[in-house]
Amino acid sequence: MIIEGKQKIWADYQKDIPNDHYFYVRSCIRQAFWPGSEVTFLDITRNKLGKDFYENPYHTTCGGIAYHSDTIPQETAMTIIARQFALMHESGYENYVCSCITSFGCYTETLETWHEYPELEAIIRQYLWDSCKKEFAKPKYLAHASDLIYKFRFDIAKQMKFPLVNVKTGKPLKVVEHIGCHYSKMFPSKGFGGAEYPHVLVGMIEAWGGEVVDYPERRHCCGFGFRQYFVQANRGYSESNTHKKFESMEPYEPDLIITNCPGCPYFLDRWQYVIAEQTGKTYGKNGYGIPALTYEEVAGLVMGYDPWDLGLQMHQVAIEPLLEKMGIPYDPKKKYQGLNGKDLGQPMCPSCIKSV
Amino acid sequence: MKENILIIGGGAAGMEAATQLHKMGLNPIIVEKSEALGGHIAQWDRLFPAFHPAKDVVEQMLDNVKDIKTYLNTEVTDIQRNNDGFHAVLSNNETIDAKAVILATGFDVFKAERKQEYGYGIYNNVITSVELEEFFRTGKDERINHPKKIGFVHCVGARDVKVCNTYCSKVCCTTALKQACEIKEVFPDAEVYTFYMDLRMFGLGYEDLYLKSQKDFDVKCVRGRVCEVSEDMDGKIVIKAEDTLFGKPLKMTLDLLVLMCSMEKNKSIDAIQQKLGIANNSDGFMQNKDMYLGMNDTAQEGVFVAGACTAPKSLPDTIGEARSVAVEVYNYLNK
Amino acid sequence: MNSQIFHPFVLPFVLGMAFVLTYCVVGLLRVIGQLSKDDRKKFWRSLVTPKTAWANIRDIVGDCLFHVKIWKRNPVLGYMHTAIAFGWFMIIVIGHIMLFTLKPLEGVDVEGFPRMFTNFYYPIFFKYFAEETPVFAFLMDFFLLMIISGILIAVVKKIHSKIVGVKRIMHFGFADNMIRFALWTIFPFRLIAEKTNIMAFWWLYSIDLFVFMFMLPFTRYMHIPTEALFILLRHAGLKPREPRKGYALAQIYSCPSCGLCIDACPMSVNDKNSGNTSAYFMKRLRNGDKEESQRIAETCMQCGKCVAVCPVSIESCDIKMSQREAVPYAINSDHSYLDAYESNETSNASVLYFAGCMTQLTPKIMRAMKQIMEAAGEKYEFMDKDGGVCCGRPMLLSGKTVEAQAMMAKNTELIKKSGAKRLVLSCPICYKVFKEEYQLEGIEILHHTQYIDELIKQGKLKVDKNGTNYVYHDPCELGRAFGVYDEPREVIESIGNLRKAKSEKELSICCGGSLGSFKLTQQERDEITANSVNDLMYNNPDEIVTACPLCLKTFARKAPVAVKDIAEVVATNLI
Amino acid sequence: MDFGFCLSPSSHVKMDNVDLTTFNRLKETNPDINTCIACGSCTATCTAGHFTEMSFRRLLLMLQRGKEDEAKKMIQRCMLCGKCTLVCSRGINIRKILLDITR
Repeated sequence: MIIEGKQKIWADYQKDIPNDHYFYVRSCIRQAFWPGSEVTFLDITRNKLGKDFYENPYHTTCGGIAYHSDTIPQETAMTIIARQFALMHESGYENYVCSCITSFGCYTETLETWHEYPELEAIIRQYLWDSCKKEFAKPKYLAHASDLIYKFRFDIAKQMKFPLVNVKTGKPLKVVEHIGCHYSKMFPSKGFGGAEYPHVLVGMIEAWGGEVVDYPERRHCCGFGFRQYFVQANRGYSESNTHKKFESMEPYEPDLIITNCPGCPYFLDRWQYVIAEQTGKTYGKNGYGIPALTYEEVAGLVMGYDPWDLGLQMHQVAIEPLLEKMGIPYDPKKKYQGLNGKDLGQPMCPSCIKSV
Repeated sequence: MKENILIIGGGAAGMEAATQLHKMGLNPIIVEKSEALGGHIAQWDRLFPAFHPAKDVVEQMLDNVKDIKTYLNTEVTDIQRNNDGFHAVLSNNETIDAKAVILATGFDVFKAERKQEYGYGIYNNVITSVELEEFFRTGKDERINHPKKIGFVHCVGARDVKVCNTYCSKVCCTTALKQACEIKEVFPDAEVYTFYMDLRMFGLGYEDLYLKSQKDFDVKCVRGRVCEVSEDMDGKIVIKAEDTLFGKPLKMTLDLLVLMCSMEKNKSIDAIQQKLGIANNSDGFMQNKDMYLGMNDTAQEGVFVAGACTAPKSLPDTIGEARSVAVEVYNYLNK
Repeated sequence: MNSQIFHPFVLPFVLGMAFVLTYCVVGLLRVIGQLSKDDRKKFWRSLVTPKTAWANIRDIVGDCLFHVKIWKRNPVLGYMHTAIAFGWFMIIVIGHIMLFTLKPLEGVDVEGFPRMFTNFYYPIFFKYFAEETPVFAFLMDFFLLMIISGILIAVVKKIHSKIVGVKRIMHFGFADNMIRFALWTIFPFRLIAEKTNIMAFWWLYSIDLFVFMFMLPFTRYMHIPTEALFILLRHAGLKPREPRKGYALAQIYSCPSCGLCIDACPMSVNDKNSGNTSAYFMKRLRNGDKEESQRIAETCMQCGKCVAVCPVSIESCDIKMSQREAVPYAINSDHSYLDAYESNETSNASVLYFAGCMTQLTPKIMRAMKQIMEAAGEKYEFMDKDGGVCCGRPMLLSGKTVEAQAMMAKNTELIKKSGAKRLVLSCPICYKVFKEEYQLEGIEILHHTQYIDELIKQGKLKVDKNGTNYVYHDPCELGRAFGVYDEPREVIESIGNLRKAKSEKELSICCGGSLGSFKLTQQERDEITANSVNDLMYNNPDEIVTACPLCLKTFARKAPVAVKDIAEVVATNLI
Repeated sequence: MDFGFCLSPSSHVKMDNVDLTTFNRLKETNPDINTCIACGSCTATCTAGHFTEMSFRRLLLMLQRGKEDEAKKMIQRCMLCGKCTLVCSRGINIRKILLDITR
């Protein structure tokens, strides 16, 4: 590997986004599966870094799930998006940041489509008025939430308490970065580092002291794809894709997977259990899996947030070995306590992959 | 009559045109931006289809132009049309007044980094066809270390809208099979695969080369474009391609991957070309007047083109055009 | 004259004779033992059936003694063989008759025993022991000289074969050379011994006989005793079933390695390939060289010319087929997909035309046949208009007898279902298998040469006579296999002038395209084709006519003039 | 309850692990085997191909891509009629190769 070659590409693919005053929209999947992630994002940006990130309670889904599942036409999806942008405009913002990669792809695609086909934009403008009586507006800057963590990675590093280093050996943790397909594969120039060698997560890992693992199936999709997982007949396809990635990364013995998409951490996490059930194989050491975390969770960990406040108990793959490697203190008793401090009880745990 | 003819470019086309014009009693002047004449062909080891040493051809051409006025390390910085032809200013501040201008500026080799998924410049064992030729010529390249499995990727930067080149680069197929045979000569135990889209073996002796590569050198041709390259733990190259004849995707670990880089228009001449008022054709090369009878003429009277500046060309094509441009210029001056 | 009945010099002969007789009896029992039960029954029956018994006698005398077939091919060689075989035979016969004319020797009482049995070496060495009468003396000397004259020719042939009209002769190993030397010297030694009565020559004569008889079973000269057995088995109507057992074994030992098939074989056009001819195949088989015999068996084109020229009528093609069958295949064929195939609905056509795979590649033959049948007003149906099922012959040629059954069964079903009473074929390859292997009772099988000839003779087809000079190539599987020589020639003569090829009819040279060979390369085939074309061009014809789609395709590669199928020639000259 | 979870085998031909023993054996006795340009004439003319998926072109590829079992299954359909050999533009002795595979 010639690192200078990658650095040259990273230098070529730098996008221009402001570092403050954003209209923040959530992700359908992430707020359900990893509720701690979005909370942490807002906490870090607002409270730790002192930035202005505004959230409007009236924003909805971007329509991406329905769009990619072929249940709504593109015009409908675009009108939903136009409404989101209108909300941003009404709130007095011109920088738009979304938490979801699917949304990011839809927003980028929509903006590009309007750019290429102004007549379509005119139609959507009309639809928006007809349906919502809202004024059409486009954001000046569009960013994905991971772009901002990337942008603030050195600021976060300054407040870092637990770098991505194995406290026992002193060696950097080996971290796999997994980029959501719709981040830059469709529009390489819209992602930090482009499509082939994205820098967005690599930059975080390097800034926080980890060592990036580049393995042959790095580019491969996690296997989610709405039409894969949602259709029962295609679930094997979804699982097989994840399996392919794990088989490829296994020899590198990664300590952690960091992702920036809603579905990827979910499937890279849950399929490890399913694969273990089916084949008896686990990819971490001693019967554990490899934790697959969101970038906010990793940012939170290095900044010293309590693992349970970050919601890491939501992961199927046990997080404890990683916490121990990083030397992060945690209270095992609090793992299954609710926000009100009440014990929720330990869920049923599988025997094929270690859960604690 | 000792009319000046300005030839921009001292490669095969420029040298051959100068040679012919000189024989016709004209006064060609070659302006070459690099430090030596010969162009790309001077960097080549052997020529397809019969493995003829390129050196022999280049030396002969150099010998032919030894009496011709030549500027090396020099570029044309400005050119104006005047009543009697053209007035050119060179980067060494000299000026040339010429009756006619021949653009023999040739081509640039496609920058393989642009095809990012092939990882040229990122993975150690991904090299270009030009570098492999350099290895054949000098025997030196630390990346080529007794490879056991070698892959050649055709059409790198050609027939590919993703890099904005839709044209076929004409010589890469034959070059790939030539190099595949040559690398088998150097490493007889190696397995050699070529990944092609169509094998365009169009010239005299080219199909024989193809047969030779299959029969004598056991070169395995796989129809399908390599679409993804990565590196494994040992630093070997892992490629993915579809065997389109078999209808199944392939995965293969290689010790060396050679990218058959296409020809692109030489962009260093763009400013002068613009000043002369010559447009580009749909492939981004210089537009000549007519594909058939006006291949050396341009939209501008007195400005002629020869060689790979108008389209990818083989050496015999280029020499043929260089000779025909000499006749065109001669006729133009005697009009 | 010696007054004794024994001298030690006869011992080598006695030993040799005892050995060779024992060997032959054991060998005979072995061959008969290896025959299948049915074959053995057939064999016994043929010996007492008057017709076959007569044929046995005729051929044993004609072939073994007088070598009639060699006379036909090459009188010099014929004389050579007759001189040696018949001369030797006569010496033995006369020698034995003479025994009765000799007076009993003094002091020896041999009465009560036929002398010829007690002293069976007497007729061989009689001049040492007794005096003969003048008439017999003359006869004995005459035949001895006849033998020696034959041997002289043999010596010439060995030194310079072209003088006796043979291009290529076989190359032999040590044993064969040695026994030949023994054979050549037996009779000169005998002559010298008889004339000079020098003891040393009597010894040499006897030792030579010993060498000859002792080595006989291990050399090609074994054909002398075996050929008679082979003739009997052949007339019994047997087929070789295994390449080295029973009937085939008798043939292997009957092959005299004369090498006549070497020149005849189309492959010999390239000297490198003359080792692939039948003479060498039989030799490899005899030596038990399985790999080489398999290789030659698979290289052979099965054109049958070696069989046509063989003076002993060795069925080498059949033995090669049994050799092919002997090698097992790792993959069993599965042609069950044919079950679902149905051809066109039954029609009331009286003639069913089957083009076959090869004719599918020469559509002009199919078109010509259609024109011809239309013109003749025949009620016909094309059986494989849109591609049919292979006839099965290529599969049989590969030694896959069982596998071919699936295709043959399907075709039989289709043919019977059609209700047609006549089946016309364009491809001799198909013709052979339909004639020999298919069970199509009540359906007449015709090759289109025969069919067209019949249509013309019946006046159903009228053809225009023109001045074109044609030469006709006999396809192997039509000519040599079935003797269809006259019909095509008559058809051609009704249209144009028929020029002769250099080699015709049963001597016709295979086109080189034969499906019979697996191993020949394109280049080797091209050499054969070029040679065959040269032979056809001997009388400068304007066009080459053949009656096989494969010959047509093959010749088209190399011929300097147009190559046409006979149907095509007829169709273009219809009135 | 069936959730549809399953691991499907990779469709990739893993060229690193392909066993070329049969193909290399054939190549030794039939050097022409390399010269196939996949024109498909053999498949188009195939008598068995009229009824089945028999294709010599694919069969050669199967052997080169480690699908020997599929190849052997396909070869069962062959009628050995020899049309493929007659039409092969590269002059490959296809019929012999087919027989050699079965030995």
